[in-house]
Amino acid sequence: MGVRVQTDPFNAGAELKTFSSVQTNAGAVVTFTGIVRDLPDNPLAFMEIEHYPGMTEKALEKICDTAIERWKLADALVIHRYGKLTAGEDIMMVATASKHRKDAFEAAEFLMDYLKSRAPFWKKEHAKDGADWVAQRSEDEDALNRW
Amino acid sequence: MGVRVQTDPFNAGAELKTFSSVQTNAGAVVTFTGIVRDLPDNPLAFMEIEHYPGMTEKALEKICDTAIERWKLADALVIHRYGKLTAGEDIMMVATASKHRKDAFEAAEFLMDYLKSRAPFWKKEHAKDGADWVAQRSEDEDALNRW
Amino acid sequence: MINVLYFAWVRERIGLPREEIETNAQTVRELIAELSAREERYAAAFEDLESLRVAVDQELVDFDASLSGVREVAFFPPMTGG
Amino acid sequence: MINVLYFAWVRERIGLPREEIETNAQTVRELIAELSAREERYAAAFEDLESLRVAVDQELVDFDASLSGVREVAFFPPMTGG
Repeated sequence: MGVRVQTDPFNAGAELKTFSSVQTNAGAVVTFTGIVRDLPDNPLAFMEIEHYPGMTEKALEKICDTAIERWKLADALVIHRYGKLTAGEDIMMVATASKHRKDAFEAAEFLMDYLKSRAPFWKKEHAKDGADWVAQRSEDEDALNRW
Repeated sequence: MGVRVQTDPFNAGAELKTFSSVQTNAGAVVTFTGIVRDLPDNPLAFMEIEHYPGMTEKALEKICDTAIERWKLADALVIHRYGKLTAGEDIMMVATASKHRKDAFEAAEFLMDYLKSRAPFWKKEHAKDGADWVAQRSEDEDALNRW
Repeated sequence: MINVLYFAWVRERIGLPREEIETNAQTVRELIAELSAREERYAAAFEDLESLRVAVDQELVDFDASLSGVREVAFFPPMTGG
Repeated sequence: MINVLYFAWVRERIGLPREEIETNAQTVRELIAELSAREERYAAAFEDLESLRVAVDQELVDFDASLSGVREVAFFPPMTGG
């Protein structure tokens, strides 16, 4: 199980390769990668991600432990960046490994739903017209209800 | 959109990197990688995958087209190997790119469910005690009902 | 003349991957009956239709599908991709 | 003494990322009332509790959580990770 919170870029492809190669008895690996999107009408200068050092790591480890136990995962990984990012950069990724694809998919979705609304990260979009904190989407809060 | 049916190994990590890097407006990329599992009580010598050349490519392209249209995906990729594979090797992968994570996840699960039971591949496990064709799991057939 | 293909254990039971067949069968079901009557190995392969799938010109169909104008028929067990 | 942390627009409205506060507040809600009474920038930040979240010793809690024995309280908007 791995949790990494960092400013440095990461290579999602290399992470998948490493994560997969250590799985000896899991036939299914699912990854999610979140990428900074450009703003449709107002080009993004950069995105700034703030987090709560200490609580972030604890929250992510707890979310991973819960997922591993609930879906009997062989392994789980969460990487999340903070600091300044530009459009096209990878923000974060999760990876899950399991015997069966259903568990790997569900656990990855669960991790993402919790990460979105329960891990202490906040995004601010800096564009030509000014800067705005990204508001929580009500769908993201609702998404938690299914777990 | 890409569909590849091949005997050669592929590098899932490198594929994810390439797939992600061409997405300009999709914030969410999901991948599934299927890995040959060893047999718990009877070590696997190798797995042999047979397919139906011609029909396989057509079936995979059709499944991808359906997923792209239904979930308004920015992109989709399917790679599937055939021939002889040993435990730990990657059998196949799918990747989906979308604006929102829900669509990317659902489309990847849809692709996997269809691939499992509607793409003309057959697996035979060769172990010390003999060789057996892998039977379809009833859960795999049932999984199609939700789409 | 129809090109008939066999995959996986259907291929193994029948003992060949493909053959050309001259037939007047109107449907897949009639073709199966014709082949099964021909030799024991065909009868064994086609014994349980529940465990068989069929594609006509590379599209999955059911056993009552017409063979009119068809060039290729393939028989195989349920697929196990992924 | 409680270490009080502010993140995102809560930090911006209050104008600082953290401070040490001497308080007799028994609950988070009482601490909020105390701070809001202190200065306008606090009142502005704590105006709408619906749009605020709070963590006590790095665990999410609700506003009625006790402050007994607590060393760290953090206020922030709904999280937007992922």
